[in-house]
Amino acid sequence: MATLLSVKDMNVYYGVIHAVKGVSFDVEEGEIVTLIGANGAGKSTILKTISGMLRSKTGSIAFDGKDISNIEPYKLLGMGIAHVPEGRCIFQRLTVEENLEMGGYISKPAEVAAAIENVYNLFPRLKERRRQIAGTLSGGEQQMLAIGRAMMTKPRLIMMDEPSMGLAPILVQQIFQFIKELNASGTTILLVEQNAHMALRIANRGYVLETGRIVLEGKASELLTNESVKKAYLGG
Amino acid sequence: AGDSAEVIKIGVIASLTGEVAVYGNAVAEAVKLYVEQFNEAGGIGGKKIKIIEYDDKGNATEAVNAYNRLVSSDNVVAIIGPVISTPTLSVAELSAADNVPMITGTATHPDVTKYGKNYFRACFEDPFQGGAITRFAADYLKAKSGAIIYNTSDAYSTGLKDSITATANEIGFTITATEGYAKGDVDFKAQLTNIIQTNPDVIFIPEYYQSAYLICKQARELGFTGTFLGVDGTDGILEMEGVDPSIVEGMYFANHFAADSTDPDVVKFVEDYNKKYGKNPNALAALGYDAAMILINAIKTVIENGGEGFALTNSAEHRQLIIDALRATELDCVTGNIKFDENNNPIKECVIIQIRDGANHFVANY
Amino acid sequence: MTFLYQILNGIQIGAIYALVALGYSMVYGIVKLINFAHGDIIMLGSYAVWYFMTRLNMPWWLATIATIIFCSIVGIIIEKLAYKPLRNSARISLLITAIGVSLFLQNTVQLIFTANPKMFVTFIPSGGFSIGNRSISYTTLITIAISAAIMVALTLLVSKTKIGKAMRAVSEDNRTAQLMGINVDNTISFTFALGSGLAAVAAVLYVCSYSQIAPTMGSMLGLKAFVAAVLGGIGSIPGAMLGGLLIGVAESLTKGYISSQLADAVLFGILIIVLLVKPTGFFGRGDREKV
Amino acid sequence: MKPTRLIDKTWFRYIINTIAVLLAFGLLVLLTGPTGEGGLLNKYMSQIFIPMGINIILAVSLNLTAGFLGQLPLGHAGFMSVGAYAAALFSIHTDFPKAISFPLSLIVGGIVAAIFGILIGLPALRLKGDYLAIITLGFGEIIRVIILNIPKITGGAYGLKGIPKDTTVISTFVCVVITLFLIHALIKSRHGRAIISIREDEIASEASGIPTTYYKVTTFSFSAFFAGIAGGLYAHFIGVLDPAEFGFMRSVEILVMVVLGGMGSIIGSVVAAGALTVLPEVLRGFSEYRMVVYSLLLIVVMVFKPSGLFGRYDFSLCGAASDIAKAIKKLTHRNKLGIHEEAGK
Amino acid sequence: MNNGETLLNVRNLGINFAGLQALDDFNVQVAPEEIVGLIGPNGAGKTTVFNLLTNVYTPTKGSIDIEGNDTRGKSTHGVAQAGIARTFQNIRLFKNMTVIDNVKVALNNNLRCSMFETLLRLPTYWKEEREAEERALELLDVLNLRAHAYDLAGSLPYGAQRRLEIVRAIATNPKVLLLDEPAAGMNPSETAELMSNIRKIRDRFHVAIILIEHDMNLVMGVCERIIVLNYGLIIATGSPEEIRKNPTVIEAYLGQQRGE
Ligand SMILES: Nc1ncnc2c1ncn2[C@@H]1O[C@H](COP(=O)(O)OP(=O)(O)OP(=O)(O)O)[C@@H](O)[C@H]1O
Ligand SMILES: Nc1ncnc2c1ncn2[C@@H]1O[C@H](COP(=O)(O)OP(=O)(O)OP(=O)(O)O)[C@@H](O)[C@H]1O
Ligand SMILES: [Mg+2]
Ligand SMILES: [Mg+2]
Repeated sequence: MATLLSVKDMNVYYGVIHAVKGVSFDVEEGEIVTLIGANGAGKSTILKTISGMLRSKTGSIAFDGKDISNIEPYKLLGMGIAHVPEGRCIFQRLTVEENLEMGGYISKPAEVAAAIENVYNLFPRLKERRRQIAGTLSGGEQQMLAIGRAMMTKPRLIMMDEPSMGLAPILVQQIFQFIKELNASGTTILLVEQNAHMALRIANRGYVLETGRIVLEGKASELLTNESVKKAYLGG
Repeated sequence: AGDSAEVIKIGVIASLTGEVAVYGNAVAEAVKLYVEQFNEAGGIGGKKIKIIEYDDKGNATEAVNAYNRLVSSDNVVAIIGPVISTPTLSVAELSAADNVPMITGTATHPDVTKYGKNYFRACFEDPFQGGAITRFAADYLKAKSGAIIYNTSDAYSTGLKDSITATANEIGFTITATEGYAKGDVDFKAQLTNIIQTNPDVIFIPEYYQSAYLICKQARELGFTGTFLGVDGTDGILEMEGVDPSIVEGMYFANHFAADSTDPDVVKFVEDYNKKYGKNPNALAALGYDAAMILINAIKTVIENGGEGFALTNSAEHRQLIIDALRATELDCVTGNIKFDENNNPIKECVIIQIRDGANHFVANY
Repeated sequence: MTFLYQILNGIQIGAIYALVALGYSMVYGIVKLINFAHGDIIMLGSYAVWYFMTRLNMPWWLATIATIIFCSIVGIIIEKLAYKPLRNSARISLLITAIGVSLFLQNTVQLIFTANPKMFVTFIPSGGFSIGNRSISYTTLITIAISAAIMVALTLLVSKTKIGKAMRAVSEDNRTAQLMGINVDNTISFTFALGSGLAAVAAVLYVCSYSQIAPTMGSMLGLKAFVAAVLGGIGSIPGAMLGGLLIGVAESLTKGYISSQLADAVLFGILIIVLLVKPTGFFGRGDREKV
Repeated sequence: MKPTRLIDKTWFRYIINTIAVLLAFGLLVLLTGPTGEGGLLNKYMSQIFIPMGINIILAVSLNLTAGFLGQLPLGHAGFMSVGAYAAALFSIHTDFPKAISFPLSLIVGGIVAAIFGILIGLPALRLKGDYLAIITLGFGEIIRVIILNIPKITGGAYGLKGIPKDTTVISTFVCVVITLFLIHALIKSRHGRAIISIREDEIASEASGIPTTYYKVTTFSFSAFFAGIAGGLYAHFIGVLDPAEFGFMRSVEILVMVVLGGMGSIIGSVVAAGALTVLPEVLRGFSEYRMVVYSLLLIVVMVFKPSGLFGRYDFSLCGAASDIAKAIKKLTHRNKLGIHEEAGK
Repeated sequence: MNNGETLLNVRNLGINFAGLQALDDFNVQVAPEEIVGLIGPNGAGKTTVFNLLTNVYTPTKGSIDIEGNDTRGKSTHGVAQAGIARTFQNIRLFKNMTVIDNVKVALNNNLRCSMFETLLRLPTYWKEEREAEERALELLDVLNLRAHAYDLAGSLPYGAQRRLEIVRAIATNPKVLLLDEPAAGMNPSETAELMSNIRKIRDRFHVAIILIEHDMNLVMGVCERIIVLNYGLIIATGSPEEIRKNPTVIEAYLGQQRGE
């Protein structure tokens, strides 16, 4: 397996707040890697820095061997990195279908229709609501839409920021199931989760983040049984 | 003898920027022209006149600030301006209390000279020219009816509308329609459509030339064939770059002077102005020039009467001396021979000018 | 008959309002900015076409093209220098900056060309299409035709083309648009260029109709066109067109039949009533918050 | 933890502030003289304090709606004009002695403007953001056009003349102090908190039991009231009222002061209003370039400090004193550290 | 109070969004100090119930009364004054105000000082402000927020913001408290703490609580009764045990439980 994403010595600041402190990690092609950690540990910040919305003061970020540290955010999708941001960030006033079309902005018009059908198959709920203004969807529906939209271009790497937040238990299971399937079909996944339990169950490897630093890393199965992880993130 | 380096400071308040900058600049340029000529000719026994010029943007508050600064900080002996009526009125009241010698070339509002005995002007008042152009329409043109289109947000335009209406009532001339528009309007077709519907012989356009031109143009487009009658603000209409003279061909307007006059003073003024600024002076310029001339000559009289070693200051006593000298003015100016009546307004006639073959032609005194 | 004439008068000015309103709407749609400088771009365009024709002796078509290019470039420069740094600040700061830009353009032009208006000699043949003993001038017909054509073209552009799609995405949420692979900077620049180009077209048609060019000419025109855009539903292309014509006709009828003195008050009165009944204008899409 | 203050007793802070106001008053009298003449400054410089004070009242009152309530009105000059005409007409048509008539006329101006504030606020405040801006702009223009067209009462385009020139530097100062006190008192109270909560999140505010419509309209009329007072002062300062003075650009000028100073910062409004009154006077010598410089300055400040010069900073004398004390402490402390480091080398 | 049994009585509530029947035939009676859970798949209409209860949306049919008072025609703040307080699914704090001011805003209902007294700074104003300050601090203490009292609300960590929203809701002195996904984005230990806090609030302030939550540990742990919504209709009501075993609920919402 080749290294698809490689982050070296990432340091990110919000003004004087040092949010990410010298973080390094790799994601191999075909893996599911999860970043877990408490609120405010810096998980979202790392994803935003990878996708170019924030800048690291030091180090480098490489995707498929190419340096992307200073790339403009809009070029990433074309390179094969999709980002499902925290808080869904769907286009509130567009319809469900228009949102999906936007997801396919960089692909050829002919491919868009097929990709939309594909998303509808995965989330039949979205098909029911295809003409609804996305801003009026329920929380869970919006989350499905955000994930569906990121799949429109068949990216090589999808970074997901807390996809299970606010979802019904049955949907959480479905979404994790779906992430597994997505991965099985060849997409590499970098998953940020509060729901450490579920995340570690489907992931190959995991990194535990605390106040901006990686404090623990290893095989997901090992982390699941690690005592301190159990205590802090798995509720007992 | 005296100290040749000594200067006499005169203040100028004019609208140099903002929407009425055109008028302010015309006045300010003419004042500068006169002062330059006067200083070149030797000043007053070697003393030069220095002007300190402030912009009021045509705004009352700014004019008051400018006035205060001229009087308290710059210590000028007298002030020329402001240019348009509103700021002039607010300055008039202040200056009356201070008894500062003031002269405006162009503010035509009747109340300007009513606050105190210190304020003079070089132009006639609005009611006068409004009456004159109306009588001209009835007597000279033998017109039976007319319509008025005027700017409701402008004191000058509204004032003229009132005086035209009043004179018309007095002499039994029919006003078929009176339509208004707001500052900044460029489309007058709706009003003109109404006016044309009433079939007037003439249309009175008591307005400055920029809008007047547009009104004439649109009236012709709508098929009006009668005569346009304008006021002193019409002067300058032919000087606008790219103007189509055929649109205003045949228009008459009241004015302070006729640039085609053969009077040597006028000929010289037009020539000098042309040389310095590369364009023909309009009525505002002529009045600014006259205001400067009247004031500076009054100052000259005061200094000459003061005798050897007299130093003009802005003391209350000297202010009164200048005011007295102003009141005694009798001077051949560009806009005619000027003498002041008991209200400090000049006693003079207005001229009626016709635009013919793309040029202004003197028609009559009224 | 008079009534018909008054309607014609209204359509004539309304067509110009519509064109200006389109530019407003485009820019508002994408950066949510009441671009107070839009009226002044029209002023700039008027000076430009006048300068190109009278000073550089360009033929009218070349002058028009040059004006459109000139205004588009100015639009992009203004956006880059004055608006872009404020993209993530409060909207009101942006509004104040726009007012600053507007004052700057007005006063700079006044410094260069003085406050004295310039006259523009129209290149559109005079005369027109007769109705009764009145006629609709060719200028009006051309203005209406061009406004309508631009409206159709813009609608197609926004709904059918890639850049149009990008414009819609950016107008919704520019951060998320980046994640879709959309170059936000270019999209915004393009919109400003487009809006300013429209202003240039409006400027050319305006000077052909009203022939007078002055540094302050943009303010009132801009304000009324903005009212038109709001009335039609700001951000909506057909809304801008309808709003423009409506304002023009309403203005003309008010002057003709109610009171020429109170025309502006009536105009704003109509706006207020419409907004109170339909707060987003005729075609505006509400963005009701989901709680 | 609760921010520690140098002086924590409320009543003591009030005494300090009162003393500060009295000192400022004394300084002003010294500078301008008791009647606006005969002080250290000449008349021109003294007189500048009047438009400055008027602008301060206008900016602070607009800040109430723009900064604290979070709405964006563009018709403040409209309220000012209503107040100006009401106050002027009152003065012209009554003959109380000046000592009564002038303050009374200001209050009349304020109240009439406040009534307009309610009348306009009730429908207008149903809209938000840019739409509110446009609708208030519309109302402002309507007021102006109407004033222009009832010449029998207002003098129309001729302007309203013969207004007694009663406004002095001292009376302006008194009005400024009262305005600042009342607006400050409003903001720092349960009503003020309710107002600010509407700016922050209207829906949450409603859900917390705040009658938002009531507070919006009240704030709006409060703001209009003070604009009316400022109008009254203006009328009795300038002596002539011209409707053209109260156009859209005037509203914009006031808004610029508020934004430049910082929305939600009273001290910001005071400083910006003061500075923007003086700036054009300083630039008077360069009249041609004045407006160009002014507009450039506006753009530059916004680009580099979009939240305005003071952001949301709220000034209190005692707070500032303790801040300074702290800063000095820190400075001396750092010095010691510095010495320590050197010694360590 | 009507015989002390029913505090909140909702009958036949329904709303239609442009053709979409988001909620229909919703009936519930809540007794004083009861904790009721409201669960259901995403988009089932749970938040909509809260929006209807607080009159953020106007129901197309049905009635709501609290202590026998009909809330129809009341404004949102009127409902709040009548005793229904809520938190929001997506946090809505007054971010640029201090934590304590957030609470004081909600205390506004219980303050009486008139505009006149306020502006003239009469003694009544000072007294009331002091009392409000004390009361707010007391309330903040309940959920351990006192240490943050003078920080800006927006600067708080996420979990603390959620807690502050609850305190703010309590400060309106409600009889019924509506909590919309209070545990969203919290980790298991935070959730456990929240669970004890919810009980504490009920006991201390004698409020009834309706709770929307997707975290089954929390819901099953604190609720006495659970209502399950799907497609805007109630598909089940019952005790946590009953719900856990209900096949319809499992199919629509819970999914096959992991073998834990
Ligand atoms: N825009 C911002 N400005 C200032 N500080 C920020 C900003 N965004 C995040 N932070 C701070 O940076 C740190 C990391 O935040 P981040 O959002 O990356 O955490 P997270 O691990 O994703 O947490 P969560 O689980 O709550 O999403 C936190 O302390 C947060 O308060
Ligand atoms: N203002 C609105 N306009 C149109 N549809 C709406 C509106 N508000 C809600 N809906 C629809 O009503 C349904 C119920 O929404 P609601 O927000 O109540 O769901 P929910 O049960 O809270 O879901 P979640 O657990 O995901 O938050 C959804 O399908 C939603 O799309
Ligand atoms: Mg996060
Ligand atoms: Mg919900």
